[in-house]
Amino acid sequence: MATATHPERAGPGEGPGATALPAISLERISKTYRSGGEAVAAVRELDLRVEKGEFFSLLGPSGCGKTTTMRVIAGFEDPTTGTVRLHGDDVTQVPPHRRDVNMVFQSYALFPHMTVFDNVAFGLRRKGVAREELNRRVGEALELVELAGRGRTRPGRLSGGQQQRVALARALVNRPSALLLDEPLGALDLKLRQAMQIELKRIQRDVGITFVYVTHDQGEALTMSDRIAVMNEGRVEQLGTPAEVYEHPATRFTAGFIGTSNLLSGEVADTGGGVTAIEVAGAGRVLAAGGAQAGGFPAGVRVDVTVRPEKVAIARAEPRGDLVRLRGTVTEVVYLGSATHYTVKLGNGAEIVVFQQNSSDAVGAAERGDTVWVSWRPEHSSVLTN
Amino acid sequence: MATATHPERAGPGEGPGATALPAISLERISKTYRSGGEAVAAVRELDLRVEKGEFFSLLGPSGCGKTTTMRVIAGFEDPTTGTVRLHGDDVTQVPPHRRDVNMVFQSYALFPHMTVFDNVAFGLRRKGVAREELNRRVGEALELVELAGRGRTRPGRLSGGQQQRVALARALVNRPSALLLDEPLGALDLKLRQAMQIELKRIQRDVGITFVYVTHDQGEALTMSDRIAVMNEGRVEQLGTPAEVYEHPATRFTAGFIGTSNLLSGEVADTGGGVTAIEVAGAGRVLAAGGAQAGGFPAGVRVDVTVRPEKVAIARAEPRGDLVRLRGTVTEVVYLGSATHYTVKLGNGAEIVVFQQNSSDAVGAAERGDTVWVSWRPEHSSVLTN
Amino acid sequence: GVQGQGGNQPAAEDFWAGKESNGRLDFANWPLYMDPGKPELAAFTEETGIRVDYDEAIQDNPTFFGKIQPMLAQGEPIGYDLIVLTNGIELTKLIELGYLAPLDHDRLPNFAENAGRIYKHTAYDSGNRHTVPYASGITGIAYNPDYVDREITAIADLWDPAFEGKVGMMADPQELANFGLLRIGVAPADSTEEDWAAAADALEEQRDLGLVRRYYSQDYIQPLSSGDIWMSMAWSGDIFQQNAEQGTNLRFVVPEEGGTLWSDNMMIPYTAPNPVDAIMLMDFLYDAEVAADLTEYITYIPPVPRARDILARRAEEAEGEERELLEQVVGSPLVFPSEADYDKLHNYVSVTTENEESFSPLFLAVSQS
Amino acid sequence: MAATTAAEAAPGRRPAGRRGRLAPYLLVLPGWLWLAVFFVAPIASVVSMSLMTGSLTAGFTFTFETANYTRALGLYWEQILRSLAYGGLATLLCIALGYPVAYWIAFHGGAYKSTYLLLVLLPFFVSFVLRTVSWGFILADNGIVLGTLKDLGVLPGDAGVLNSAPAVVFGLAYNFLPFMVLPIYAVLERMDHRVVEAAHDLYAGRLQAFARVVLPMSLPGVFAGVIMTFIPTSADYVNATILGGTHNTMVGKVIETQYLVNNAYPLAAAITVVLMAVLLAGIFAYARALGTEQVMEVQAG
Amino acid sequence: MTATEGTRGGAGAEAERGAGPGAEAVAGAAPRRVRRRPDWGKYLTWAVLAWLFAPILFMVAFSFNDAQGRHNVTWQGFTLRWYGDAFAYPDLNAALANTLSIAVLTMVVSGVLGTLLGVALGRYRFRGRAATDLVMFSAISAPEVVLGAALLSMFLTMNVATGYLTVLLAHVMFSVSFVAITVRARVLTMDASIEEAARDLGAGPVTTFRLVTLPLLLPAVTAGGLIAFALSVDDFIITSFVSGSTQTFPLWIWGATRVGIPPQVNVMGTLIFAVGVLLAAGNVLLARRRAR
Ligand SMILES: Nc1ncnc2c1ncn2[C@@H]1O[C@H](COP(=O)(O)OP(=O)(O)OP(=O)(O)O)[C@@H](O)[C@H]1O
Ligand SMILES: Nc1ncnc2c1ncn2[C@@H]1O[C@H](COP(=O)(O)OP(=O)(O)OP(=O)(O)O)[C@@H](O)[C@H]1O
Ligand SMILES: NCCCCNCCCN
Ligand SMILES: [Mg+2]
Ligand SMILES: [Mg+2]
Repeated sequence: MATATHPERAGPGEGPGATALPAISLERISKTYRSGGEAVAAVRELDLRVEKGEFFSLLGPSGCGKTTTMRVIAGFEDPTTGTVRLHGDDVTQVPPHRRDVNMVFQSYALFPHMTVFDNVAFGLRRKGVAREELNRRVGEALELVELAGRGRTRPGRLSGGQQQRVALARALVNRPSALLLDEPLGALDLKLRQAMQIELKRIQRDVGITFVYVTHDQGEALTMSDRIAVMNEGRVEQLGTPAEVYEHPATRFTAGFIGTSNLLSGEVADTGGGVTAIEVAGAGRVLAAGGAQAGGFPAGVRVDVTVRPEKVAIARAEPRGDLVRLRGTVTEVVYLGSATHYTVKLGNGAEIVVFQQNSSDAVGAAERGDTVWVSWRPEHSSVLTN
Repeated sequence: MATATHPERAGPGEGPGATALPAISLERISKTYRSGGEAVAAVRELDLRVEKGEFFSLLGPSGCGKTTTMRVIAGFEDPTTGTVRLHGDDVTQVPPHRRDVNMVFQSYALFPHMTVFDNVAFGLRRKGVAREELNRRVGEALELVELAGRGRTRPGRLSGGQQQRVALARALVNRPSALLLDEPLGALDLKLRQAMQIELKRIQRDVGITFVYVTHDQGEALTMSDRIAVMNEGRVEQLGTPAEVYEHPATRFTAGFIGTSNLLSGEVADTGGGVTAIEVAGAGRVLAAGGAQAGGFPAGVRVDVTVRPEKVAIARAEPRGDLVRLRGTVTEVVYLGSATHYTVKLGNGAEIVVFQQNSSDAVGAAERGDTVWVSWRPEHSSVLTN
Repeated sequence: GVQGQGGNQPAAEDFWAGKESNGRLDFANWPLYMDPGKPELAAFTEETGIRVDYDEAIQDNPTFFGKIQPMLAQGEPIGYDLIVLTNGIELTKLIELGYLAPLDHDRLPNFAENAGRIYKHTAYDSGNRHTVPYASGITGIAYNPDYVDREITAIADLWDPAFEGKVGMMADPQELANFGLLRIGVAPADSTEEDWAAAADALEEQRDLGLVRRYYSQDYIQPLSSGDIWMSMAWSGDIFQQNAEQGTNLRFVVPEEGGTLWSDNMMIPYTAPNPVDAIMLMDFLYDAEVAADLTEYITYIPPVPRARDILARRAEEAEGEERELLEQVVGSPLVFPSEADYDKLHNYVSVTTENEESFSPLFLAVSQS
Repeated sequence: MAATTAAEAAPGRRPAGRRGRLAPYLLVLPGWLWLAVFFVAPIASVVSMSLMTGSLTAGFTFTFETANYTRALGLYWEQILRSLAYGGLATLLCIALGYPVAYWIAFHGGAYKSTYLLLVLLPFFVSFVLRTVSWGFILADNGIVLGTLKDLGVLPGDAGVLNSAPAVVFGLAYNFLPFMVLPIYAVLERMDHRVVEAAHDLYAGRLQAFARVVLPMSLPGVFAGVIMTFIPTSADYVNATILGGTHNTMVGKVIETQYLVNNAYPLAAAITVVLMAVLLAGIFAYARALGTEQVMEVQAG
Repeated sequence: MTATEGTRGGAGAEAERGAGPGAEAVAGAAPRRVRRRPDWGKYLTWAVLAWLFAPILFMVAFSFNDAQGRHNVTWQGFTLRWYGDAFAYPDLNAALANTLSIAVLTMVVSGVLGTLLGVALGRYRFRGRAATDLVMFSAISAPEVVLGAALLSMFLTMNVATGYLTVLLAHVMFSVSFVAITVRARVLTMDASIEEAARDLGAGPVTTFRLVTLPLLLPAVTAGGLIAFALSVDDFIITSFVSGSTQTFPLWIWGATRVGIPPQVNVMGTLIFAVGVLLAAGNVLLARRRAR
């Protein structure tokens, strides 16, 4: 319904490089906090463009600067250097209450002394929207989040998930050019969190507003985003679609942070045809697709190779085919119900984790102490740049 | 090290029915809370035997009586009816400070005004253990939890995980006949939680003490336990090894509570040879292994059939072989990185969730809107009793 | 620093020039010093149209002085236009500091006509330049015969160990000193600094023997009536009033060693906003009939000798119980002492601003132990 | 975890901009001024007055006269020590009675906790002076308590409690007991009950659990209570005046008399400074060990 | 303290495992532990409450005493006369009016100043924060005579006449810190992001304070204001130093103790107490409602 009144807003998936001005752009943003003589560089020379209508996630470990970035966009922090633009306009000096973006806070930050209706109407009232239109728009927003009829309730009487939705409605009703969500599901328990993920995604699809989403939960980012920026120590480590980031991590950090990853260190033995051969001392030769760095590596260089546990097969017999294959001993078997985790120790002491779904055909592939083969296709391993 | 001084204690896996007296046995325990005229039956006629050296978990939804059960064992609550035995001795009347079990509290409940050392030494001091032995045992306990050298610190200065380990050491140092752990990891974040799960399991293996573990996290219970009691509304719904409980849920509650489960309702069409055929209206015929109820069902009875999402295969072409096979339309595809979730809507409107690992061979098996076949082996579906 | 308050006295004419009646005044007096119905004030209002706010704000001289002094030092009104203080160091200081309005005797015709001779020639304010007496009285001993089964006659009885913890003494340094001096056989008015030290010793001995329960100001009456103390230093009129009002059976005696005679005086602070109204009330109270009314109730010594004749006449006219009471008042040596009675009474120890430094701490140390 | 609590985050998060940086100063300015003019300056002024000489008639001038202090100590050391002793005894009495009460309300008050607490506070709705005066009447030698006991023959006819040191200490403890109960209650109430269970679990009986865990953990509350009772009781004179007799004068009364009755300002100021120094020196040593913030937090309840 | 049980536990616990009294005897049967011991804590609490209320009961009872004369200390029969004649003493009425008006003004002024202080201390880090804490702590802990004497010294030195105004100044001084710490405690537990949310939704700093911060602080501000009111109404010592000729209710009672307190004081005391009880009870009920 909100879409109807905003025909100019592009749908999701238009992707980077579209000719329209980006909804948000951060240009060489730095933010250094000073507290008691010490200086903490929370964000360092960050460049970021979020396109209109995108579901854009910032993903990264605690303290990497996600919240700071959001607060700079919303105007709660002055950046130490750099420029913030909304739809091309420089808003670096504009105070938060005059920026056309809205924020959904992790703790909801609902006004406990106001009814749900008044909470949602707060922004419109500040803008001086007329009574009738206000009633209509608040009503629509509450319907959107499926809370029509709860307008008279105080937030304190709502469940966590409902409060979450009020917070969302309160922001959405203003039809901001972008919505900033800082770990909006962080305080919810697992079940509710999963339900709200689906809900949020639906709402974003319906209204077509740009979402900038902060989470430190990899799963959440992968499931919901159009694009993900993986942050580390105030910088963007990698930026891309969920599949790009997951399947082809560019850096050791990304590989480690998103999902479980196996890492092997070795020397480049041979490069050619888009495939790199790496000699892993004491374990064997590993082939890897070029990954992010298609240009290839000079022989002799020390590099890391990564492969996702779910791409690795485990077997007692040596597998056949064009596969990377290594031999080792099972040191741990953990039954997880829907899947089993195996830890296999290679000849050089490195450990490979294998994730195997307890599917129809899967039989107890191996037991603790077994000598086994682990194998995967070369295109599933990536060579990391740092 | 603690094992050395307790040669009489059996290792894990001795299983139920061993001739030794059980470490803990609860006989027809009920506990009714009365508050302001209302009576809440928290635990109802509960029977439970925990064997020596077992890692035993109580698993169930919030409010099902897990904490109450633990508190009855520890002696903090008088049961309304029933008998509590430790190693065969009736301790129903014994106050907590004279029971030879120790508890690890969810919030740790460390003594904030004492050093780590004094926290750990507290129990030994109450027992009047001599200075030298006390120093040695506390030292050993701190080493066990990898906190040697932090003895002089106050708990307030430790991280959550470290506090957790102090709580553990404080209980373990007394070499109780059983250790009760009430959601010991509940307050930790995911990463730390996983690390502590491994740690806890290692420690339990090392010291060989009986652990009674409360969690409402199915994953945690499945990974760590020798046996699991699934509780619901003050009663035990099912008791068994993780694989028994997961693969063959006996009740609808267990099936739903542990992991995701697909449920289909139908009428028994045919029984024989340990296999039951169920006619699911509008979807087709489903075969199921007898499951918990090997005796078979009379034809015409309405029953539920369950199958785990990871046991279900999805394909565009009709699969061959001795499989249960149903046709439907993909309504949702969620990329989770290591796996993909498909939701398939059957002819009768029921939904089947399929979980497919993004393994080496897995290709995008289906897309939203595709008409597909879902299939599984009959022995992977169970018929539920209620 | 805090400024000094040297007395620079305005002449009476200058003070009164241009002052007029404002139709009201605030009067601070001692408790038990006027009939609770305030008939005299009602009469005054009826006659002059001036409203009087009466406040029983004064319970002892030092405290009241301490309270008003800072305000007077600031040149601020103290909230009262007419106050009543006893002859003694505080009054001396008020006069010395120039805090009192010089009285315009042209406005005090009743005083000129009716005041007794001795009240016109007081040592502490000769010529009544600042004060006119309100009433005089005797400090003696009161006791409660419900508890004391023998007759009390002497100050020495206040030192009798039999009455351990049952004796009340006064906290006012001058009152206390007087009794201490009488106890050691020295006439207060002639006492020297050595006598003071000896008197203080005697009083401390009395205290340390455990005889004294507490040092009181006006509040000795209630515990004396209820038996918390059995005997106490007391003011003559109070005891009559208490007996009359509460039906108690207290006795008042002028001790063998002698009692003290004092006068309470009316005066007008120089900052008073309504001095004309105040001086009018002063003079009104010297109307002989009014003075007789007052005396009938408070049973202190009136400064108007004619009050006795008026009361005697009223007694003759009255009947029954009232007559008896009036006769008792008229015949009481405590209200109308004879010359012989006066002989037994002593004047106050004379404390000046010069020797106060050596006086007050000595006796304060007795009461504030 | 990502979730910092509001309390942690609060002081760190500040609005941006120069105006934002000025905001706290604008907010505290009126309060600062008030406290500077009517608290700090008066304290300075009492210290300066204690070093003056002069008389009411001549005026008082600043001469750095330290003799006021030797006089103050020489004349009134007894009253000062007595005040500390009465204050100390009353504080002990408050702990002895207030701790169990706070403990019982916090741990066993159940649903009626706040009601009990309210009952403890309710007497404050009656003027402090009036309550104290009432005790004077209640405890009179032939009043409703002693009189009744005497009539019953339980007490000898000449028994009395009024105008004695015990009566003063009793009155002080009476008037300041709630100031002891409140902070102890606040700490106990906030205490995680599981810590006590943990002590029982680790073989501590009731007495041991109390002595080793509950008591030490509640000490900040006791400390706050001590500050809030010891200082005012030591400096009070209302109770001593109404309920005391000879040899019961407290230093507050001396200060009051010297100021308000004798107008001996420099001497009075010197006694005041001595009292302040004695009390505040102790308190600051004490608060330093504990942190004033924590104590005030407890005071705030 | 509350332990009436000995310390038999402790050292002997290991040896006593499972040997609770009568453990064997009741095996199998549904046990009901009967460990009724006298609840000493409760008795003591009630005894202490009785102590706290004794003089109040006395006060209330004697507001109905048919007292003759000045001394209202012996029971002379029941009467409602004093309630009808509650305002018989004009100077007592004036004292009460002073007390109440000073208390209200104190509540308002220290409410405003204390709230601002509390917000600043709870929300910001700034130069002088520690000093402010120290001054507030000293002002709270300083003995009343010292405060009274210090103020009087200053007023004397500066030639300021004492009276109504100086009483008000003093009352605000000693209550402002109480308001500040009460408000600060609330600010510290208040989620700062709620105010940010308001800013985010288009409210400027002033609007945010008016619509969000202040309403959220209101319970603490009210509580602080009530504390200030109570402290002001009850203050005797400081007031007696700086009151000059101004009378307040406690000062009037103090003066009256020397000559007998008229039943009207009991009546007024009883009425004030009743209002307090009603307010408190209402507050508790309201809190219960809100909690539900
Ligand atoms: N107000 C502040 N003052 C000083 N340092 C700060 C402040 N806010 C954040 N920081 C620091 O800046 C860095 C980045 O913090 P930020 O809150 O942006 O991290 P984040 O990625 O949101 O982390 P999380 O996942 O824990 O929320 C951290 O090192 C943090 O300690
Ligand atoms: N002290 C008590 N008074 C009254 N009811 C109680 C009390 N403690 C628990 N209950 C009730 O007893 C039931 C079981 O509670 P219990 O704490 O044992 O659940 P649980 O399984 O531990 O739940 P959770 O996972 O939430 O910790 C619940 O309905 C609870 O509300
Ligand atoms: N009840 C009136 C008593 C007046 C006493 N004044 C005399 C004081 C002598 N110091
Ligand atoms: Mg963050
Ligand atoms: Mg629980």
